[in-house]
Amino acid sequence: MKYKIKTFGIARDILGAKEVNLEVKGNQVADLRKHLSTHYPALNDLNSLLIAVNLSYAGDDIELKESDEIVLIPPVSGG
Amino acid sequence: MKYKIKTFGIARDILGAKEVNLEVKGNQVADLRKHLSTHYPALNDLNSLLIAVNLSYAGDDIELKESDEIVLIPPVSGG
Amino acid sequence: MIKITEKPIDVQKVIEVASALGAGGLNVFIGTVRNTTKNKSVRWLEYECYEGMAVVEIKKIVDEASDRWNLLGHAISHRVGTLKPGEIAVVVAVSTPHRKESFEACQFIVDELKAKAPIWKKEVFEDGEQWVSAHP
Amino acid sequence: MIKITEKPIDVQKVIEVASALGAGGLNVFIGTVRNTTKNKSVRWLEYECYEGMAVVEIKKIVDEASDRWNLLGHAISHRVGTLKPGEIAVVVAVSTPHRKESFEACQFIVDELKAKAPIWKKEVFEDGEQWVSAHP
Repeated sequence: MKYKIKTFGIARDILGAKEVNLEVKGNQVADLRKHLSTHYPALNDLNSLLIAVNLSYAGDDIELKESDEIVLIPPVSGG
Repeated sequence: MKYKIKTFGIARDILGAKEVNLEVKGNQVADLRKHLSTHYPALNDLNSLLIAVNLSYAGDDIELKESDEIVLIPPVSGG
Repeated sequence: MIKITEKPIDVQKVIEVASALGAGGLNVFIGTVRNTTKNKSVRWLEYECYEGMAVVEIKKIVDEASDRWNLLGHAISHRVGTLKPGEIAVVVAVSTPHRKESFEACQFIVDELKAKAPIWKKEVFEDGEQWVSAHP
Repeated sequence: MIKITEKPIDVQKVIEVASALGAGGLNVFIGTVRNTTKNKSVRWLEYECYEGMAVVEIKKIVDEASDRWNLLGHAISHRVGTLKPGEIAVVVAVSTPHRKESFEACQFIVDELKAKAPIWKKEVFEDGEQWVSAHP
Protein backbone atom coordinates (compact mmCIF):
# COMPACT_ATOMS: atom_id res chain seq x y z
CA MET A 1 0.00 0.00 0.00
CA LYS A 2 1.11 3.57 -0.64
CA TYR A 3 0.80 6.04 2.23
CA LYS A 4 1.49 9.73 2.52
CA ILE A 5 3.11 10.33 5.92
CA LYS A 6 3.34 13.73 7.59
CA THR A 7 6.12 14.40 10.04
CA PHE A 8 6.89 16.86 12.83
CA GLY A 9 9.84 17.71 15.06
CA ILE A 10 12.67 15.21 15.17
CA ALA A 11 10.68 12.76 13.01
CA ARG A 12 10.86 15.29 10.18
CA ASP A 13 14.62 15.56 10.63
CA ILE A 14 14.95 11.75 10.51
CA LEU A 15 12.67 11.19 7.51
CA GLY A 16 14.11 14.25 5.76
CA ALA A 17 10.86 15.92 4.67
CA LYS A 18 7.53 17.26 5.99
CA GLU A 19 5.72 14.71 3.83
CA VAL A 20 7.05 11.34 2.70
CA ASN A 21 5.38 8.78 0.41
CA LEU A 22 6.00 5.22 1.56
CA GLU A 23 5.26 1.87 -0.04
CA VAL A 24 4.44 -0.46 2.83
CA LYS A 25 3.76 -4.21 2.90
CA GLY A 26 0.49 -4.64 4.79
CA ASN A 27 -2.28 -2.25 5.79
CA GLN A 28 -2.10 -2.00 9.58
CA VAL A 29 -0.39 0.56 11.77
CA ALA A 30 1.90 -2.25 12.94
CA ASP A 31 3.05 -2.79 9.34
CA LEU A 32 3.83 0.90 8.97
CA ARG A 33 5.78 0.80 12.24
CA LYS A 34 7.84 -2.15 11.00
CA HIS A 35 8.60 -0.34 7.75
CA LEU A 36 9.67 2.83 9.58
CA SER A 37 11.78 0.94 12.10
CA THR A 38 13.67 -0.83 9.29
CA HIS A 39 14.14 2.08 6.90
CA TYR A 40 14.63 4.87 9.47
CA PRO A 41 16.38 3.14 12.41
CA ALA A 42 17.05 6.49 14.13
CA LEU A 43 13.34 6.47 15.03
CA ASN A 44 14.06 3.50 17.31
CA ASP A 45 16.21 5.74 19.54
CA LEU A 46 13.35 8.09 20.41
CA ASN A 47 11.63 8.06 23.79
CA SER A 48 8.38 7.27 22.02
CA LEU A 49 6.77 7.40 18.60
CA LEU A 50 3.00 7.60 18.27
CA ILE A 51 1.09 7.43 15.03
CA ALA A 52 -1.97 9.60 14.55
CA VAL A 53 -4.57 8.63 11.98
CA ASN A 54 -7.22 11.22 11.08
CA LEU A 55 -6.50 13.34 14.18
CA SER A 56 -6.55 10.48 16.73
CA TYR A 57 -3.75 8.38 18.20
CA ALA A 58 -3.98 4.93 16.58
CA GLY A 59 -3.16 1.51 18.02
CA ASP A 60 -1.09 -1.08 16.13
CA ASP A 61 -4.15 -3.01 14.90
CA ILE A 62 -5.82 -0.05 13.21
CA GLU A 63 -6.21 -0.53 9.44
CA LEU A 64 -4.89 2.20 7.19
CA LYS A 65 -6.45 3.49 3.98
CA GLU A 66 -4.39 5.29 1.39
CA SER A 67 -6.56 8.38 1.84
CA ASP A 68 -5.95 8.58 5.62
CA GLU A 69 -4.14 11.52 7.20
CA ILE A 70 -1.21 9.70 8.81
CA VAL A 71 1.14 11.64 11.06
CA LEU A 72 4.23 10.64 13.03
CA ILE A 73 4.17 12.02 16.58
CA PRO A 74 7.60 11.94 18.26
CA PRO A 75 7.83 12.82 22.01
CA VAL A 76 5.87 16.03 22.55
CA SER A 77 7.35 19.01 24.39
CA GLY A 78 4.81 21.82 24.37
CA GLY A 79 4.49 24.47 27.06
CA MET B 1 -4.22 52.52 82.76
CA LYS B 2 -5.69 54.50 79.88
CA TYR B 3 -5.43 52.96 76.44
CA LYS B 4 -6.42 54.20 73.02
CA ILE B 5 -7.89 51.22 71.12
CA LYS B 6 -8.32 51.13 67.35
CA THR B 7 -11.01 48.91 65.85
CA PHE B 8 -11.83 47.35 62.48
CA GLY B 9 -14.70 45.44 60.93
CA ILE B 10 -17.30 44.07 63.30
CA ALA B 11 -15.24 45.16 66.33
CA ARG B 12 -15.79 48.75 65.24
CA ASP B 13 -19.53 48.14 65.02
CA ILE B 14 -19.54 46.63 68.52
CA LEU B 15 -17.39 49.31 70.18
CA GLY B 16 -19.18 52.02 68.22
CA ALA B 17 -16.16 54.00 67.00
CA LYS B 18 -12.89 53.68 65.06
CA GLU B 19 -10.98 54.71 68.19
CA VAL B 20 -12.08 54.22 71.79
CA ASN B 21 -10.33 55.35 74.98
CA LEU B 22 -10.59 52.76 77.74
CA GLU B 23 -9.64 52.88 81.40
CA VAL B 24 -8.47 49.36 82.26
CA LYS B 25 -7.47 47.78 85.58
CA GLY B 26 -4.06 46.19 85.00
CA ASN B 27 -1.46 46.54 82.25
CA GLN B 28 -1.46 43.20 80.43
CA VAL B 29 -3.26 42.13 77.27
CA ALA B 30 -5.23 39.70 79.46
CA ASP B 31 -6.52 42.65 81.52
CA LEU B 32 -7.64 44.45 78.39
CA ARG B 33 -9.39 41.28 77.19
CA LYS B 34 -11.25 40.99 80.51
CA HIS B 35 -12.35 44.61 80.28
CA LEU B 36 -13.56 44.19 76.70
CA SER B 37 -15.36 40.95 77.47
CA THR B 38 -17.25 42.58 80.34
CA HIS B 39 -18.11 45.92 78.76
CA TYR B 40 -18.70 44.71 75.18
CA PRO B 41 -20.13 41.19 75.60
CA ALA B 42 -20.99 40.98 71.86
CA LEU B 43 -17.24 40.49 71.30
CA ASN B 44 -17.58 37.10 73.06
CA ASP B 45 -19.78 35.85 70.21
CA LEU B 46 -17.08 36.29 67.56
CA ASN B 47 -15.19 33.36 66.05
CA SER B 48 -11.98 34.93 67.35
CA LEU B 49 -10.58 38.22 68.61
CA LEU B 50 -6.86 38.91 68.36
CA ILE B 51 -5.12 41.94 69.76
CA ALA B 52 -2.29 43.55 67.84
CA VAL B 53 0.25 45.70 69.66
CA ASN B 54 2.58 47.82 67.57
CA LEU B 55 1.87 45.83 64.38
CA SER B 56 2.29 42.34 65.87
CA TYR B 57 -0.22 39.90 67.30
CA ALA B 58 0.21 39.95 71.10
CA GLY B 59 -0.22 37.13 73.63
CA ASP B 60 -2.17 37.57 76.88
CA ASP B 61 0.96 38.13 78.98
CA ILE B 62 2.28 41.05 76.93
CA GLU B 63 2.50 44.30 78.94
CA LEU B 64 0.85 47.36 77.48
CA LYS B 65 2.11 50.93 77.58
CA GLU B 66 -0.27 53.86 77.18
CA SER B 67 1.68 54.92 74.07
CA ASP B 68 1.25 51.54 72.31
CA GLU B 69 -0.72 51.18 69.10
CA ILE B 70 -3.37 48.71 70.22
CA VAL B 71 -5.75 47.30 67.64
CA LEU B 72 -8.63 44.82 67.88
CA ILE B 73 -8.51 42.19 65.12
CA PRO B 74 -11.81 40.33 64.66
CA PRO B 75 -11.90 37.30 62.29
CA VAL B 76 -10.20 38.32 59.05
CA SER B 77 -11.82 37.79 55.66
CA GLY B 78 -9.54 39.19 52.99
CA GLY B 79 -9.26 37.92 49.46
CA MET C 1 5.61 44.36 45.49
CA ILE C 2 2.94 44.27 48.21
CA LYS C 3 0.23 46.85 47.76
CA ILE C 4 -3.10 47.79 49.32
CA THR C 5 -5.10 50.05 47.03
CA GLU C 6 -8.48 51.74 46.69
CA LYS C 7 -8.16 51.83 42.91
CA PRO C 8 -9.00 48.98 40.50
CA ILE C 9 -6.09 46.51 40.30
CA ASP C 10 -4.12 46.51 37.06
CA VAL C 11 -3.58 42.75 36.55
CA GLN C 12 -1.10 43.20 33.71
CA LYS C 13 1.03 45.44 35.95
CA VAL C 14 1.03 42.86 38.78
CA ILE C 15 2.13 40.17 36.31
CA GLU C 16 4.92 42.37 34.94
CA VAL C 17 6.27 43.09 38.41
CA ALA C 18 6.31 39.36 39.28
CA SER C 19 8.08 38.36 36.07
CA ALA C 20 11.74 37.30 36.07
CA LEU C 21 14.00 36.29 33.17
CA GLY C 22 15.19 33.01 34.71
CA ALA C 23 11.62 31.91 35.36
CA GLY C 24 9.88 29.19 33.36
CA GLY C 25 6.55 29.48 35.16
CA LEU C 26 4.46 32.34 36.44
CA ASN C 27 1.24 31.64 38.31
CA VAL C 28 -1.40 34.25 38.96
CA PHE C 29 -4.48 34.06 41.16
CA ILE C 30 -7.22 36.61 40.62
CA GLY C 31 -9.91 36.73 43.31
CA THR C 32 -13.16 38.35 42.22
CA VAL C 33 -16.32 39.31 44.06
CA ARG C 34 -19.00 36.66 43.56
CA ASN C 35 -22.54 37.71 42.78
CA THR C 36 -24.11 35.32 45.27
CA THR C 37 -23.26 33.85 48.68
CA LYS C 38 -25.38 31.08 50.18
CA ASN C 39 -27.96 31.71 47.44
CA LYS C 40 -28.38 35.35 48.46
CA SER C 41 -27.72 38.03 45.88
CA VAL C 42 -24.76 40.26 46.83
CA ARG C 43 -25.21 43.97 45.99
CA TRP C 44 -21.68 45.00 46.91
CA LEU C 45 -18.85 44.35 49.36
CA GLU C 46 -17.08 46.76 51.67
CA TYR C 47 -13.40 45.89 52.20
CA GLU C 48 -11.29 47.47 54.88
CA CYS C 49 -7.75 46.89 56.01
CA TYR C 50 -5.36 47.65 58.86
CA GLU C 51 -2.90 48.77 56.26
CA GLY C 52 0.40 49.05 58.13
CA MET C 53 0.03 45.60 59.63
CA ALA C 54 -1.45 43.99 56.50
CA VAL C 55 1.68 44.80 54.52
CA VAL C 56 3.87 43.46 57.34
CA GLU C 57 1.85 40.22 57.60
CA ILE C 58 1.83 39.62 53.85
CA LYS C 59 5.59 40.27 53.78
CA LYS C 60 6.02 37.52 56.41
CA ILE C 61 3.95 35.14 54.25
CA VAL C 62 6.10 35.89 51.19
CA ASP C 63 9.26 35.33 53.27
CA GLU C 64 7.91 31.95 54.37
CA ALA C 65 7.09 31.07 50.74
CA SER C 66 10.64 32.07 49.78
CA ASP C 67 12.00 29.63 52.34
CA ARG C 68 9.96 26.80 50.80
CA TRP C 69 10.13 27.53 47.07
CA ASN C 70 12.53 29.25 44.70
CA LEU C 71 10.61 32.51 44.23
CA LEU C 72 12.20 34.56 41.50
CA GLY C 73 9.54 37.26 41.59
CA HIS C 74 6.30 38.10 43.36
CA ALA C 75 3.62 40.76 43.38
CA ILE C 76 0.52 41.01 45.55
CA SER C 77 -2.17 43.63 45.29
CA HIS C 78 -5.30 43.77 47.47
CA ARG C 79 -8.08 46.22 46.93
CA VAL C 80 -10.13 47.97 49.64
CA GLY C 81 -13.27 50.09 49.56
CA THR C 82 -16.54 49.32 47.80
CA LEU C 83 -16.46 46.46 45.27
CA LYS C 84 -19.28 45.22 43.07
CA PRO C 85 -19.72 41.60 41.86
CA GLY C 86 -17.18 40.79 39.14
CA GLU C 87 -14.62 43.30 40.42
CA ILE C 88 -11.16 42.09 41.37
CA ALA C 89 -10.41 42.02 45.11
CA VAL C 90 -6.95 40.44 45.11
CA VAL C 91 -4.21 39.45 42.68
CA VAL C 92 -1.25 37.28 43.67
CA ALA C 93 1.49 36.50 41.12
CA VAL C 94 4.70 34.50 41.59
CA SER C 95 7.36 33.34 39.19
CA THR C 96 9.62 30.33 39.72
CA PRO C 97 12.07 28.32 37.60
CA HIS C 98 9.59 25.44 37.09
CA ARG C 99 5.84 25.32 36.80
CA LYS C 100 4.92 23.04 39.70
CA GLU C 101 6.41 25.31 42.33
CA SER C 102 4.70 28.36 40.84
CA PHE C 103 1.30 26.76 41.50
CA GLU C 104 2.28 25.65 45.01
CA ALA C 105 3.82 28.96 46.07
CA CYS C 106 0.94 31.03 44.69
CA GLN C 107 -1.68 28.88 46.39
CA PHE C 108 0.24 29.02 49.69
CA ILE C 109 0.39 32.81 49.60
CA VAL C 110 -3.31 33.16 48.73
CA ASP C 111 -4.37 30.70 51.47
CA GLU C 112 -2.19 32.36 54.10
CA LEU C 113 -3.21 35.87 53.08
CA LYS C 114 -6.86 34.97 53.50
CA ALA C 115 -6.20 33.35 56.89
CA LYS C 116 -3.86 35.92 58.42
CA ALA C 117 -3.82 39.36 56.79
CA PRO C 118 -5.85 41.94 58.76
CA ILE C 119 -8.38 42.64 56.02
CA TRP C 120 -12.14 42.45 56.42
CA LYS C 121 -15.10 42.36 54.11
CA LYS C 122 -18.77 43.06 54.71
CA GLU C 123 -21.36 41.66 52.33
CA VAL C 124 -24.27 43.95 51.57
CA PHE C 125 -27.51 42.23 50.51
CA GLU C 126 -30.89 43.59 49.51
CA ASP C 127 -32.18 43.01 53.03
CA GLY C 128 -29.16 43.41 55.29
CA GLU C 129 -25.42 43.04 55.65
CA GLN C 130 -22.84 40.90 57.45
CA TRP C 131 -19.12 40.85 58.21
CA VAL C 132 -17.81 37.68 56.56
CA SER C 133 -16.57 34.92 58.93
CA ALA C 134 -17.23 37.04 62.04
CA HIS C 135 -19.63 34.60 63.70
CA PRO C 136 -19.84 30.79 63.94
CA MET D 1 -11.09 29.45 23.72
CA ILE D 2 -8.30 27.20 22.49
CA LYS D 3 -5.85 28.92 20.21
CA ILE D 4 -2.54 28.19 18.51
CA THR D 5 -0.87 31.38 17.33
CA GLU D 6 2.34 32.69 15.75
CA LYS D 7 1.80 36.11 17.29
CA PRO D 8 2.75 37.17 20.83
CA ILE D 9 0.07 36.07 23.30
CA ASP D 10 -2.08 38.83 24.81
CA VAL D 11 -2.31 37.67 28.44
CA GLN D 12 -4.97 40.21 29.37
CA LYS D 13 -7.16 38.93 26.53
CA VAL D 14 -6.79 35.30 27.65
CA ILE D 15 -7.79 36.31 31.19
CA GLU D 16 -10.82 38.22 29.94
CA VAL D 17 -12.02 35.26 27.88
CA ALA D 18 -11.71 32.92 30.89
CA SER D 19 -13.57 35.26 33.24
CA ALA D 20 -17.10 34.49 34.42
CA LEU D 21 -19.42 36.49 36.66
CA GLY D 22 -20.25 33.65 39.04
CA ALA D 23 -16.56 32.87 39.58
CA GLY D 24 -14.72 33.69 42.78
CA GLY D 25 -11.33 32.49 41.58
CA LEU D 26 -9.42 32.71 38.34
CA ASN D 27 -6.06 31.00 38.01
CA VAL D 28 -3.61 31.73 35.24
CA PHE D 29 -0.42 29.93 34.30
CA ILE D 30 2.06 31.72 32.07
CA GLY D 31 4.88 29.57 30.68
CA THR D 32 7.90 31.53 29.50
CA VAL D 33 11.07 30.52 27.65
CA ARG D 34 13.93 30.08 30.12
CA ASN D 35 17.32 31.54 29.30
CA THR D 36 19.22 28.41 30.33
CA THR D 37 18.69 24.65 30.25
CA LYS D 38 21.09 22.31 32.03
CA ASN D 39 23.48 25.26 32.46
CA LYS D 40 23.63 25.89 28.71
CA SER D 41 22.61 29.29 27.43
CA VAL D 42 19.54 29.15 25.17
CA ARG D 43 19.61 31.50 22.15
CA TRP D 44 16.08 30.80 21.01
CA LEU D 45 13.45 28.07 20.71
CA GLU D 46 11.59 26.83 17.65
CA TYR D 47 8.05 25.69 18.42
CA GLU D 48 5.94 23.73 15.98
CA CYS D 49 2.53 22.16 16.21
CA TYR D 50 0.25 19.69 14.45
CA GLU D 51 -2.44 22.30 14.68
CA GLY D 52 -5.64 20.45 13.83
CA MET D 53 -4.90 17.68 16.29
CA ALA D 54 -3.46 19.96 18.98
CA VAL D 55 -6.75 21.82 19.26
CA VAL D 56 -8.66 18.52 19.40
CA GLU D 57 -6.36 17.10 22.10
CA ILE D 58 -6.50 20.25 24.23
CA LYS D 59 -10.29 20.26 23.89
CA LYS D 60 -10.33 16.69 25.27
CA ILE D 61 -8.20 17.83 28.22
CA VAL D 62 -10.57 20.71 28.96
CA ASP D 63 -13.55 18.34 28.77
CA GLU D 64 -11.85 16.03 31.27
CA ALA D 65 -11.16 19.01 33.56
CA SER D 66 -14.84 20.01 33.25
CA ASP D 67 -15.84 16.56 34.45
CA ARG D 68 -13.65 16.93 37.54
CA TRP D 69 -14.07 20.59 38.47
CA ASN D 70 -16.74 23.24 38.06
CA LEU D 71 -15.13 25.20 35.22
CA LEU D 72 -17.05 28.40 34.60
CA GLY D 73 -14.62 29.67 31.99
CA HIS D 74 -11.36 28.72 30.30
CA ALA D 75 -8.93 30.05 27.72
CA ILE D 76 -5.76 28.45 26.41
CA SER D 77 -3.31 30.02 24.01
CA HIS D 78 -0.09 28.36 22.80
CA ARG D 79 2.44 30.12 20.64
CA VAL D 80 4.46 28.57 17.80
CA GLY D 81 7.40 29.80 15.76
CA THR D 82 10.63 31.34 17.01
CA LEU D 83 10.65 32.42 20.68
CA LYS D 84 13.45 34.15 22.59
CA PRO D 85 14.11 33.77 26.33
CA GLY D 86 11.53 35.66 28.37
CA GLU D 87 8.83 35.34 25.71
CA ILE D 88 5.53 33.69 26.59
CA ALA D 89 5.00 30.21 25.11
CA VAL D 90 1.71 29.25 26.72
CA VAL D 91 -1.07 30.80 28.81
CA VAL D 92 -3.77 28.73 30.51
CA ALA D 93 -6.56 30.48 32.45
CA VAL D 94 -9.56 28.94 34.21
CA SER D 95 -12.24 30.38 36.43
CA THR D 96 -14.22 28.46 39.04
CA PRO D 97 -16.60 29.32 41.89
CA HIS D 98 -13.91 28.78 44.57
CA ARG D 99 -10.18 29.32 44.59
CA LYS D 100 -8.91 25.82 45.38
CA GLU D 101 -10.44 24.26 42.29
CA SER D 102 -9.08 27.05 40.08
CA PHE D 103 -5.53 26.06 41.07
CA GLU D 104 -6.21 22.35 40.63
CA ALA D 105 -7.96 22.64 37.27
CA CYS D 106 -5.36 25.00 35.83
CA GLN D 107 -2.47 22.77 36.90
CA PHE D 108 -4.22 19.70 35.49
CA ILE D 109 -4.70 21.35 32.11
CA VAL D 110 -1.09 22.60 31.96
CA ASP D 111 0.31 19.20 32.96
CA GLU D 112 -1.85 17.32 30.45
CA LEU D 113 -1.19 19.81 27.66
CA LYS D 114 2.55 19.36 28.12
CA ALA D 115 2.20 15.56 28.18
CA LYS D 116 -0.26 15.06 25.32
CA ALA D 117 -0.68 17.96 22.92
CA PRO D 118 1.21 17.43 19.62
CA ILE D 119 3.52 20.43 20.03
CA TRP D 120 7.31 20.30 19.82
CA LYS D 121 10.15 22.61 20.71
CA LYS D 122 13.76 22.68 19.61
CA GLU D 123 16.32 24.46 21.78
CA VAL D 124 18.98 26.34 19.86
CA PHE D 125 22.30 26.87 21.68
CA GLU D 126 25.50 28.63 20.66
CA ASP D 127 26.99 25.30 19.62
CA GLY D 128 24.09 23.16 18.49
CA GLU D 129 20.42 22.37 18.88
CA GLN D 130 18.12 19.65 20.19
CA TRP D 131 14.48 18.60 20.13
CA VAL D 132 13.37 18.69 23.78
CA SER D 133 12.50 15.28 25.33
CA ALA D 134 13.13 13.40 22.07
CA HIS D 135 15.83 11.08 23.42
CA PRO D 136 16.35 9.30 26.77
